[in-house]
Amino acid sequence: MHQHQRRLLTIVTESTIEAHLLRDIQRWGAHGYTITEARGKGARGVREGNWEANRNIRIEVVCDDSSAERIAGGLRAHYYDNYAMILYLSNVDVLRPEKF
Amino acid sequence: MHQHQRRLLTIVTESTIEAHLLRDIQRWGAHGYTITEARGKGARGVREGNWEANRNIRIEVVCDDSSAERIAGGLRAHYYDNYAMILYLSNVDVLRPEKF
Amino acid sequence: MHQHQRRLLTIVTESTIEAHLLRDIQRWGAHGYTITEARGKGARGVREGNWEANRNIRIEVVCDDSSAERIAGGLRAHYYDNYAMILYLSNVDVLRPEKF
Amino acid sequence: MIDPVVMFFLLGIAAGVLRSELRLPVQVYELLSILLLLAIGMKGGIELARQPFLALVPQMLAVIAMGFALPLLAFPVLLYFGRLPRTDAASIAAHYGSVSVGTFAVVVAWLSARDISYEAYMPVFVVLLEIPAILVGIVLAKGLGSGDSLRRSAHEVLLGKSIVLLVGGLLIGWAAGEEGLKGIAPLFFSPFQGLLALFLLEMGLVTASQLGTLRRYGLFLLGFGVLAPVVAAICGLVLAWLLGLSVGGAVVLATLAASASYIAVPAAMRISVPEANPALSLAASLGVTFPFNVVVGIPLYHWLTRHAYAIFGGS
Amino acid sequence: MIDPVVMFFLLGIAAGVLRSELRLPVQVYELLSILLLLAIGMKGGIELARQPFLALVPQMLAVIAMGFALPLLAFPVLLYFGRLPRTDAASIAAHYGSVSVGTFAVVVAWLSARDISYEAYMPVFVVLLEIPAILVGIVLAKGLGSGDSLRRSAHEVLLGKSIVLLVGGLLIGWAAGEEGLKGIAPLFFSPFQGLLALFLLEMGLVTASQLGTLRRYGLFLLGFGVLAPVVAAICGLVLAWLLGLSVGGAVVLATLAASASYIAVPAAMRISVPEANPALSLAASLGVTFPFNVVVGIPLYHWLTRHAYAIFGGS
Amino acid sequence: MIDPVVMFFLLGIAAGVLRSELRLPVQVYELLSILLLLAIGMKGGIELARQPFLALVPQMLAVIAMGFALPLLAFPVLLYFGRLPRTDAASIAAHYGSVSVGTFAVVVAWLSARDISYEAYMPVFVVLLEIPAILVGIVLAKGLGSGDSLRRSAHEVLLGKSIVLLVGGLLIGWAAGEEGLKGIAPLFFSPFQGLLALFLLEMGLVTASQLGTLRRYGLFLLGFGVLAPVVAAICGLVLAWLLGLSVGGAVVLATLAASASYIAVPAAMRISVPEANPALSLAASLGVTFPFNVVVGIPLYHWLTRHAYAIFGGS
Ligand SMILES: Nc1ncnc2c1ncn2[C@@H]1O[C@H](COP(=O)(O)O)[C@@H](O)[C@H]1O
Ligand SMILES: Nc1ncnc2c1ncn2[C@@H]1O[C@H](COP(=O)(O)O)[C@@H](O)[C@H]1O
Ligand SMILES: Nc1ncnc2c1ncn2[C@@H]1O[C@H](COP(=O)(O)O)[C@@H](O)[C@H]1O
Ligand code: NA
Ligand code: NA
Ligand code: NA
Repeated sequence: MHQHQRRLLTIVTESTIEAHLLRDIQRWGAHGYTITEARGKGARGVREGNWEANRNIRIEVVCDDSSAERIAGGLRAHYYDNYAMILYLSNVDVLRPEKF
Repeated sequence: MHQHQRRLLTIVTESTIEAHLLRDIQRWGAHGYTITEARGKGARGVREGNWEANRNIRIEVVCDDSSAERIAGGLRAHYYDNYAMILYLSNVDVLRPEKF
Repeated sequence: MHQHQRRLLTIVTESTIEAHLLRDIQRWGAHGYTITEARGKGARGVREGNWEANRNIRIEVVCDDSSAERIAGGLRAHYYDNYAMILYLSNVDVLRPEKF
Repeated sequence: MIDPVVMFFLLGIAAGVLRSELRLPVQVYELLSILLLLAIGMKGGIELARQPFLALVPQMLAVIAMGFALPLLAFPVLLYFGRLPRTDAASIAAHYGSVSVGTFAVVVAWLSARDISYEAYMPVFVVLLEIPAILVGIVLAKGLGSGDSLRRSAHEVLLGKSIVLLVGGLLIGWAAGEEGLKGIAPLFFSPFQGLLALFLLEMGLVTASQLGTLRRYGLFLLGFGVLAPVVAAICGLVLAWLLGLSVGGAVVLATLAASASYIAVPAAMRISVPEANPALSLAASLGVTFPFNVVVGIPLYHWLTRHAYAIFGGS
Repeated sequence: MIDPVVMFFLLGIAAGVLRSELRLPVQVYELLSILLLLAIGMKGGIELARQPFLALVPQMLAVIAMGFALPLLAFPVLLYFGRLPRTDAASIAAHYGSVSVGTFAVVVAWLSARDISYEAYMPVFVVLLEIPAILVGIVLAKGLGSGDSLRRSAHEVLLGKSIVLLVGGLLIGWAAGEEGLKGIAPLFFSPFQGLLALFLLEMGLVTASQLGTLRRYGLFLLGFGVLAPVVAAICGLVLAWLLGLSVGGAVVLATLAASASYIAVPAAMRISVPEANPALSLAASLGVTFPFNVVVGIPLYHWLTRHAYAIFGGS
Repeated sequence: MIDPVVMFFLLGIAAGVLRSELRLPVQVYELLSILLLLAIGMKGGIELARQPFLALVPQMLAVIAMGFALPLLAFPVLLYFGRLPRTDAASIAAHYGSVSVGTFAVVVAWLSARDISYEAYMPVFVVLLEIPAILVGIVLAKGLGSGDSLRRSAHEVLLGKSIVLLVGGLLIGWAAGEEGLKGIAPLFFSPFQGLLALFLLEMGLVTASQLGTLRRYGLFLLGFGVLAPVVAAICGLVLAWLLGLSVGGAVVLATLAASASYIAVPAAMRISVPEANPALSLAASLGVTFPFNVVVGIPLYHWLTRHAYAIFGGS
């Protein structure tokens, strides 16, 4: 079974900005995304997720290397400073490369 | 601490087929799985997760390489064409290899 | 865009022990964590997540290699034998290494 | 004037179309549907206990027959006029042959608000109509050789959420009776209309999200989504007249015939006829037929019934 | 006839055993348990305000003593007859020494449906019985040297959901009184039985999922799960008689003694005695004792109480 | 005596401060806020239908003017006395210029419990006061050149959950009238106080989690969070007197002026003024002002109103 390497970009951030964020990452090259509800703790404190102002979402985007760079760069430029957000990238193998 | 390499198979798909899918992936070699509720967007459009027909689930299976191949192959043969589904594989290190 | 390699530690376990576990992994070196609600199946049977006693949580920690080792070791020593738990590690690239 | 519960539906559609950020958690949707299904079942069961069961058997058989007939009527239209692939035609036919419990709840609330009585054992018909169309749909899609798949599907629908709660409610209502259920009425019966209003708010939001698909698939679905329920309602009305139902009962049966499933059948089709495109059938059943029935259809079927009963006789 | 709320429980079990896809979102389960705990607490508090508090102190001490005694009674049976490992025996003993709020709600609904009055401050006993057995269980598992662990456990149970809501409800009920709480009655008091019915539907589903474990662990658990509550109920009944409780109060205290925890204690044991297998204790308390009490036990304890009170005197 | 709904708030705070494991699922929080917003809207709409609409326009304009004025008053205080960065001062000013629907619900329940009548179309003012302060806040943070951002923000707030549900409820209440909504009253109106109690329990838990932040940011926030509402309440009271509102109406308008948003405004500021630290504004509005208003403020504003009206005349 032939496998193709892609990048998996995972973002954890405030749910308040979901709509804007999704619009932007698609503009920067994401063909799709998967969202799960999350809570957590980081430099900006505990986000318990028990109330609209402190819910997190965890967004995953599978894409090619250059899109991943573009999205990560865009997020760093436009979101990093002002929002609770982490972001990491890893390598994944997919079966249908044309989808991503 | 000795670590052993395994494959992590992640599937995002429609929640409607959960029962059948779980039965199949266990038949194809999964010893366990973890499910989280998800929503997202892909080639088959937005799946908002606000209603039974458009909920996604995200399934993770840690297994050895050959099981991963078998499961991915089975999913491609039996599910890919007709269901909203993506699937990707990555390498992970585990501490207790006998579990997977 | 310069990227730095870190370890991503993923733990799936019983939600009952959340508070204790979070305290411990922070003591062992985690600067943050992300939690999602999960359910699943493993050696200790099906955990459907429909009731307080059988809910799982999925915890992710991004950290440096030595913290990852320490946390994984601590979990193995203090939790592995008595709790439904799996744990795996993978490599991820981050943009702001100072956060983790 | 429009019924308040329908206003909630329109509010949901408006919020969805305007891309408001209003969202009901899916768990609230689930809770509402559980409460509504149980309440409908129990009300039917209470009434069933008051009837001689055997006297209902002929009616029940006739209703089941209608459940088999309706999708067979819809299928050729979808195939030849709609030029849809066989599997899609079969799947949509199954949706329209089966029923929507939400629509049933609305017609019941509509009649109550107008003090129009109806045969209160109608929830039994909801149960009876839910399944036959699914079986027909699978056979239409896969041919008669699909016995195994049929059996599995029937099994799955029987154990699906809606049937279990409706039948469970029926049995509890039947065993406990109105008096026995007085204690739980403040959760299930008194707030019924409020629960329905909230449910319709959510269905409005979901309906709005179907409108995009609808646009993509053109006029045929729109026309089918409006005409099919009217034709089916007339079938239901004729059957009701033949069975000697009251005006209220005829309106309910007509509405059941006119309604298209958007819960049990989509799930069953997804498993048994996976090649069928679910966007298509949901756009029609939820994006067109559900709002049509709720806003226009029910008053129309009542109007038709009154005139038909006036002309041909019947109470 | 079976109570309607119990029918919901049986419906849940049936749906679970038949592998129906019916599922209640865990958030609904949480909402229901929050509402029930608060309502029970407030009802107790309202009544408590009507009593001279000091007069209750002796009763309260006696009930606490029973909370310490019951697990000590169960432990040797589990250890010697059940041949269970020490930690499992201790953990199960703690489950059975403590109480189940769900069972308490059912007995209260059962008595109300039959217009049998009882000492309405009983929720206080629920609070008092919840904790001692946990402490005993930890000592039995780990020896008396476990002081630190004990303190932490007591602290955690005291701040656990059930105690906080019960005690919070008690205080609110006590401070506001029946009159003061009239405004919130339509959410907490009137739909109480309906909420309980829905809660039992969910518990039925959960119970069904325990039956597999039960089969694996054989007959001893089954026997223990049926006999332990009967023996405990008799202890409770004797104590009630000694304390001069009414027949209704005796039935409640007997049922509390008979009931086994499946919320607070499992959580506490998971943390303090992690070596104990939770499948074992839950299979017994939830898979056997809860259904036994709900379906058979409560009527049985009422029958026993009436006869005992008739023979030995008491109202 | 403290109102029972406030006791639930205190229970939530106590549970949070003691680090109890009590948690309400966020879906329950969402359900409660949806029900409360719709109920408040519908009540206002019912009343609106009874008024000549044009007669209210002057009052509405005056209230909108207050919505623009209040944040302009708060801003310099925050900037010069608080020595806060411009963006934070602007964001906090926006929070305090806008309103809290939760506080509105509490004052309404408080007045009802005391049989004090008020102009029942007050929910209209809630809607009118929600938005102006947001626009002012953005201009204060970004200057008048922020026209585009302003338009987008206004759009987003208009389509946010609170406005859609309040306005939707208003329209439904207005169109259906009290009689028309009788069917849904058992879900929306009768349990209103109970729903509010549960909502306040959750808000208590959330408030407790703000206390940590509060400690970090020192005394200024605490002082501002107590004094700002009192000053704003006096503005509201004066306006009410000028508009000829009843004592009850004046208490409501004073409380609205005194209340600080913790739902709509935080979300809008997060998007439009992301540089502002949300921990700061939430610690003040939710950690100080909300509890202050609910526990102390409302009775205080009532006391002030009664005396002011006694001195200056007014009913
Ligand atoms: N080291 C970490 N590992 C995993 N998740 C993290 C980590 N740091 C932060 N997060 C997540 O990212 C969110 C925002 O992080 P921050 O901006 O650091 O407050 C947190 O609420 C966590 O959910
Ligand atoms: N590029 C992607 N990255 C992450 N998740 C995706 C991506 N494409 C699709 N998905 C997820 O997979 C589901 C099914 O995808 P599809 O079959 O392409 O519609 C979507 O609803 C998303 O949740
Ligand atoms: N092979 C696996 N792949 C993915 N998740 C697993 C696997 N095995 C176990 N899990 C998850 O870890 C939890 C505890 O596992 P266990 O201790 O094996 O019962 C399960 O409930 C699953 O959610
Ligand atoms: Na139909
Ligand atoms: Na007990
Ligand atoms: Na204000």
